[in-house]
Amino acid sequence: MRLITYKTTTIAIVLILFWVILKFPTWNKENIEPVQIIDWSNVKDDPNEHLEFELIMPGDAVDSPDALLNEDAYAKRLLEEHFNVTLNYKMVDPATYERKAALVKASGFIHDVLIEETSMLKSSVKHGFIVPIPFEVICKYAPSYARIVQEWGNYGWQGSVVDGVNYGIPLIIADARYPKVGIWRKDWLHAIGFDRVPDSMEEYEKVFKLFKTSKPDAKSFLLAFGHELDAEQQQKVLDESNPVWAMSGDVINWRAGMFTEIFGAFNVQPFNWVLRDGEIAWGGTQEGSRKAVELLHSWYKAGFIHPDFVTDEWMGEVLSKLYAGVTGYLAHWSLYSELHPQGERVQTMGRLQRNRDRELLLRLGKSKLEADSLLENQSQRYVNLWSPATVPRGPDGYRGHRLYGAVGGFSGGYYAFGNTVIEKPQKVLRWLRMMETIMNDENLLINISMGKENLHWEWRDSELGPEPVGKEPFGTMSYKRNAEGLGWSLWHQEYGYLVQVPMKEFIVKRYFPPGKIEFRKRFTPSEWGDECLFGDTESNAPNHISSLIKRMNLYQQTKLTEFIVGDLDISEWDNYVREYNMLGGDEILIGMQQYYKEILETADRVNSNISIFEHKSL
Amino acid sequence: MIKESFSSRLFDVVNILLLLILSFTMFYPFLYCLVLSLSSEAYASQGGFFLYPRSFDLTAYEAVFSKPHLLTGLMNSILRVLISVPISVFFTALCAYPLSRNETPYRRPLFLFVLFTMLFSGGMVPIYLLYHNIGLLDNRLVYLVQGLMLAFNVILVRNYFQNIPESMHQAAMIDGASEWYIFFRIYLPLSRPILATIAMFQTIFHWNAWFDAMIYMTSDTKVVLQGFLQRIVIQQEWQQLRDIYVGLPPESIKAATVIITVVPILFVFPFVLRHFSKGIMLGGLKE
Amino acid sequence: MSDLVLKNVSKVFNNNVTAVRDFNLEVQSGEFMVLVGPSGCGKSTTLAMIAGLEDLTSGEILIDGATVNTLPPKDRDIAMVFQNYALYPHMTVYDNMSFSLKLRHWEKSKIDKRVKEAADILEMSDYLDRFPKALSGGQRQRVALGRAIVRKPKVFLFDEPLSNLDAKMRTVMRLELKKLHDRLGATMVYVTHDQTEAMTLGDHICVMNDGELQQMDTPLEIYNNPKNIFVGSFIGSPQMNLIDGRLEADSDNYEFISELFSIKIKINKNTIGDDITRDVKAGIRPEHLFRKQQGENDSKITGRIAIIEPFGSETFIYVESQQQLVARVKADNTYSASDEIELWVKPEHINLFYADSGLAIFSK
Amino acid sequence: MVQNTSQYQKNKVLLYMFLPCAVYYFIFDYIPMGGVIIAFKDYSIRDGILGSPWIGMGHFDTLFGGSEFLLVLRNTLMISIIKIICGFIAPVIFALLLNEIRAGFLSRGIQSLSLLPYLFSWVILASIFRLTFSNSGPVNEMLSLIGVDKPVNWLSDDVWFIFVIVVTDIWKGLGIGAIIYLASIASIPLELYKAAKIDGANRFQQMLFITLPQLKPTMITLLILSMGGFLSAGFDQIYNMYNPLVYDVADIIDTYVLRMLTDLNFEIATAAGMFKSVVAVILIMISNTISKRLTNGEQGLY
Repeated sequence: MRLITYKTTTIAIVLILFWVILKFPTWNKENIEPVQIIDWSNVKDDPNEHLEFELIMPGDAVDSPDALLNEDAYAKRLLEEHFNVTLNYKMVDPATYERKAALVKASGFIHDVLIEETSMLKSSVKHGFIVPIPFEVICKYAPSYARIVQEWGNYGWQGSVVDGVNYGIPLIIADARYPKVGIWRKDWLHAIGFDRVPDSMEEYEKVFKLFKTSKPDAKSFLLAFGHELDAEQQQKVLDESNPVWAMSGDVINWRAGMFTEIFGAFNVQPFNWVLRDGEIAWGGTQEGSRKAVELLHSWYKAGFIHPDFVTDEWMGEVLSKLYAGVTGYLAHWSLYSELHPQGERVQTMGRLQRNRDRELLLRLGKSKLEADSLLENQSQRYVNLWSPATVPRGPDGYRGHRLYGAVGGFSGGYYAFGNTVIEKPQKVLRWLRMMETIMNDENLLINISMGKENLHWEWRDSELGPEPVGKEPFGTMSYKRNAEGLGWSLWHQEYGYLVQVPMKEFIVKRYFPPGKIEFRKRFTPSEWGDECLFGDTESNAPNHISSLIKRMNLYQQTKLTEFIVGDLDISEWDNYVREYNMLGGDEILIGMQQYYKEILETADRVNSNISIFEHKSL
Repeated sequence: MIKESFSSRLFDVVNILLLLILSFTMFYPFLYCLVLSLSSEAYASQGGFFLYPRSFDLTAYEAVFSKPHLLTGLMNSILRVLISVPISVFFTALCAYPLSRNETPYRRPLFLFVLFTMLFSGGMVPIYLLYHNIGLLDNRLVYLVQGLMLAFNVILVRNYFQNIPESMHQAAMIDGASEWYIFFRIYLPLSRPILATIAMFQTIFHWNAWFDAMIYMTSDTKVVLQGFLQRIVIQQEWQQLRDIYVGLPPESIKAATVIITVVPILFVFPFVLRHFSKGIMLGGLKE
Repeated sequence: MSDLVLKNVSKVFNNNVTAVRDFNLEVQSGEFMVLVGPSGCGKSTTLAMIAGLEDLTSGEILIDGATVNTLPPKDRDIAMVFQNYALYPHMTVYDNMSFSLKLRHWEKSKIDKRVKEAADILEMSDYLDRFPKALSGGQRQRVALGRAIVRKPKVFLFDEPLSNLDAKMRTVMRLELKKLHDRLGATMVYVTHDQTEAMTLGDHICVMNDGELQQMDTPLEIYNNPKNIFVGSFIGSPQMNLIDGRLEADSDNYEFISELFSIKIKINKNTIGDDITRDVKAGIRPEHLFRKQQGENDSKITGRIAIIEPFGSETFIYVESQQQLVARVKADNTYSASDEIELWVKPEHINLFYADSGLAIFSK
Repeated sequence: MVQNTSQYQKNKVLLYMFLPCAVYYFIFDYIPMGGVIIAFKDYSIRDGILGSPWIGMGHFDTLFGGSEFLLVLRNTLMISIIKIICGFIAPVIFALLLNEIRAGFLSRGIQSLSLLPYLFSWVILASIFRLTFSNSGPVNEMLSLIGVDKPVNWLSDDVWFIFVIVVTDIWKGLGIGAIIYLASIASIPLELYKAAKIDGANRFQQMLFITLPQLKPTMITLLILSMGGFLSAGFDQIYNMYNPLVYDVADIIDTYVLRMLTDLNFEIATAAGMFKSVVAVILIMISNTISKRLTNGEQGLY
């Protein structure tokens, strides 16, 4: 047999290759020069030197055509004239931003200014895409911005620190504490004889039982149209009414706010880090969580919770169940605009309920004309079908819900500067100056977030006092504003769109409807709200901890769901806690304590810098 | 009449029943989707099992068609199939012909050279960087280059060429035909069945490919229909529709998108049936 | 062994093509019955009906007196050997032969004995562990035979088993079959289109044509007294010469008059009756054309030789005259193409047929 | 000599014909294969593939050291083994059953319907299954009709999710698998069945002893081919159907590689990819030599 056949030659080549790889591990490691460190001391930002910026950022909804940034967008032109810069934006749709940004970088094209999450930022550092920005420089050129970060979320700084060197500027949106307000079907409550919103766990249970048994949807329909129907038709409405549940939920985004008011009633939040007498503690394994889960299980068994709550998505199936009259209660709202009578959600609820009533009337034999006239004189029914829930009181008197708060509107986002700025470091200083100036120039800030008065928005009187309202009818969130470089919704655009700088408290008060301020005061009192110690940014924790946290959160989600659904009996709670800690809970706790210490240290470092430049402010 | 044993008749009844149920399961998901996409808001989120739409409501389709990228996606997909499939079938045959001829020098290593590409792949990063250096990123040519000569298809065509009687080749040689002439005038026309089958495989491959669009295309106007569907349905991007079709249940939007993507394939279905039912001889792939 | 009876069996396929029409047959126990006829004459369909592979449209099939119409093949206790052997390619010779016994759950030792026994008969003992692919045509046919023998069935059925073999092997296997039949004494029904096989093997032969039984008789009887033109021309190679002509009565004998020749023939008066006026055809076997006159009422045919085909011991001579004739004579090379030749024919060698109905007119 | 050169002359033309294909394979398959060395380097994009420093088997240590990849490997093996076992038998049985239907139009009808799923991509099928297998979807509704009242959460429970993945994968491949096998069945001479009938085999025995053995060569070929894809376990399907609740069971090598890529963790992604390819090559070689030895030389891929 010939010795040198194709097979033997290929195997030989492969072996040689492996030998070479293993033999010379450090073949050419020395001659790679480290990333040059910028010597910030002699970098000057000369205002009349024109600078050009390449930027990439997640647009609001790049998918619809009218959201693409126009060449001469109002806010863009304003910023360019004001700061003698040219801004070339590359907008990427938010859903695929992370993946696409990674691939764009992988292909070697680096933007001057990028928006990066912690995990992306860390890998960018490893590949040398972004340059370090010492805290001193930030505090020197943007002291008031730095102070706002300290005030609202000083835990943000640590997220962009890699091996002691800082690479990013935390993004802040105004008052970042979003409440998880609930709403009830007002007509259902009325149909079962409740004229006010239930305010305690016992009342919740009573209402849910009535929802379950007494066909509230059919009854509320009969209350409105009963007198027009004969007995037999009325019976038909009752018999044919679909089964009803109290509420649904979405386990996948449990962390973002499912059942938070139920857990809050037991003074605990399952996915929050809290300070318990000086020590960091994880909510998921607290005694309060056990009680809440036990209660939720009894509700599930009683049929109050829709079985789909395991796989539904909050913005999708959960919401459409509420619209379709399948569920009667939902606690997931966080914006004033979402519950405002003229808001699109409430209007949609009315429209859909009207359609359903119309279909039912037609099916009961009414003619089109009759149905429409009946609906007409009952139009008051569809104005506002929701009434905001209070934060219910628990058996031991606690109230609370999770404040979905985060540093930076992009849940842990940071401005970072690509290595392209190495030749012109003054770009960084120019950008910091822009942020600082906009922060303190109210008129400029309003113009680049809400737009020009009487052009993009105007003052209008409403029963709650003067309100800045967009040109289109109230609350429509059209993407045409994006094309002008402005935030897509006037209603909660409390930060610049092209340059993410937050509005200070007094600006928000002056420019936003009093109802909104009142709403926020009513639902975010500190004693009710239980804000996570790390905001939503524990993914900024050191790498091995954050992947472990992700996995343990999934584990906790599955276990808590099994408890609620009944696959796991509540008596198993103790070995669930033991298992949780053994599998990762303890390791995470140690990691987070260490991380918390680092956060405090970094915050102090920034504090010291601010104080240095405080009295020397520009 | 020869009396069949009871068990064999029972077997017939059970067998037919079983297969009918199976074909119902093959058909029902698409029916369910159609029904869901047509049912009005109220019924869509009721869930449950239905065979006919309780009400006829096209808002879901209206919503999906309002998305600009649906039409560009459809155009991209159709162009991709019309251009890539014929070229890839030709190149597959061209690659298979020398491999099927015994007198090709180094025939065996060349075959291993082709076969190896089926097993070992460099992985996404090197391919991505290669496309970047060549300038194929965000460029529709990628759709042509992807799956141009799949080793599996080459093997199928090579086997078919080898089943063509050697006398054909010899006769043509005697008449003085060149290898190119033999390939074009004799081997290609003779192997129409296998080429049609490969064309069918490639059409399905190119129509259903969504991953390359997702990875290599950055501008949305170049994404194929599957990419569009994937983003709408899997990555929950239907929320982008909130400004016009607020309150439209996600199920009916997803279902409508699926039906729109499914319809073009149903046109191709009868052709697929004709070619595939002739059957492809896969047994005994060895040369 | 057992007898086989077919009573007015007929078969109409669903596209209302009649394959077999009103077929009656009795096969005595131990008899070797041959069904012969051109392809498409329904012989294979009949065999399939006997085997139970095809349903009957009407009629009845009895084995040993028991009606088997409704029985599936396995309950009829018959064995069949196919044209292309139908051996299971993935089984060894031993497995092929023992397959039917395994299905009947015989225990190992009995199967082994029976298979060895059959293998000895066919001298296949040392091929038992081979695969069919590794055997020659003849060996494969023997395995197919072995598979049938092992069963010791009531009736053996053969569907043109030799037609795939080369000429030499065919004669060898024909003798094997003859020996086998004599040795087993089994009832056998053999279907072929090859008339030599029919003549040599069959105790009785059924000649069939488009679904109908033309004649059932011993080989010699069929050869010498064909019932109609079809049987006469089908059996015997080269084919019987047919000469058109007419009859004329003279006293109690008759004379056959044609362009080529005329001859006095004794025909029994009451068989012919008044059909004397119908045109007739005279069938003469090639070997019944002699070169010299032997009897006084022989008559002479003169013609020119068209082609001479020497076969070693015999020679076929094709003669051109008013009609084409073929004669079969002992080999001698005195003749060459285009010579004149005289051929003599004897009255007792003439089979007379009515030209229109083709039926034979029996002289005796 | 002349004769020889023309012989060689002619062959050269064949080489010219193969040239464009060789160029295509070299550029689009073999050059990226070179990129695999990233797995042995401390790769950073700035330094490029060649510039980055070597670090030997470092990444493979982290890969197999860390628990995440081992979990991923376990999932991949589990899913693909189950898929290969069931997925390999199902089309054979389906083809045999289909072959037993005498009514021509019925068998053709069922066969064409069974081909329907093969045409659709996993994106379409996944979106349909997400709707049909949802908790309040039709499948649970049908189950409640026959007495199973507690809704099965198909897509969120680990065990049920794997069940759905395997069943839907088989469901999709049934049609094309059956066609391939029916093509082999069609080539079986009818006499074999007649002989078997006479030998006393009833329908099942005929199926068992005649039809099935004839499918052996095709089964072997398909088995070898599926060996090649052993570690891919259906990326398209799983990527489009899984959700966070089943990550711990459904995360396979390809989804892991994609996740590593989006984190710009190129070395680990390439290392995992390379591991998968090397295993695929080895498996193909082994299964091919085994099949050759089993069928003494005439069955095999090359």
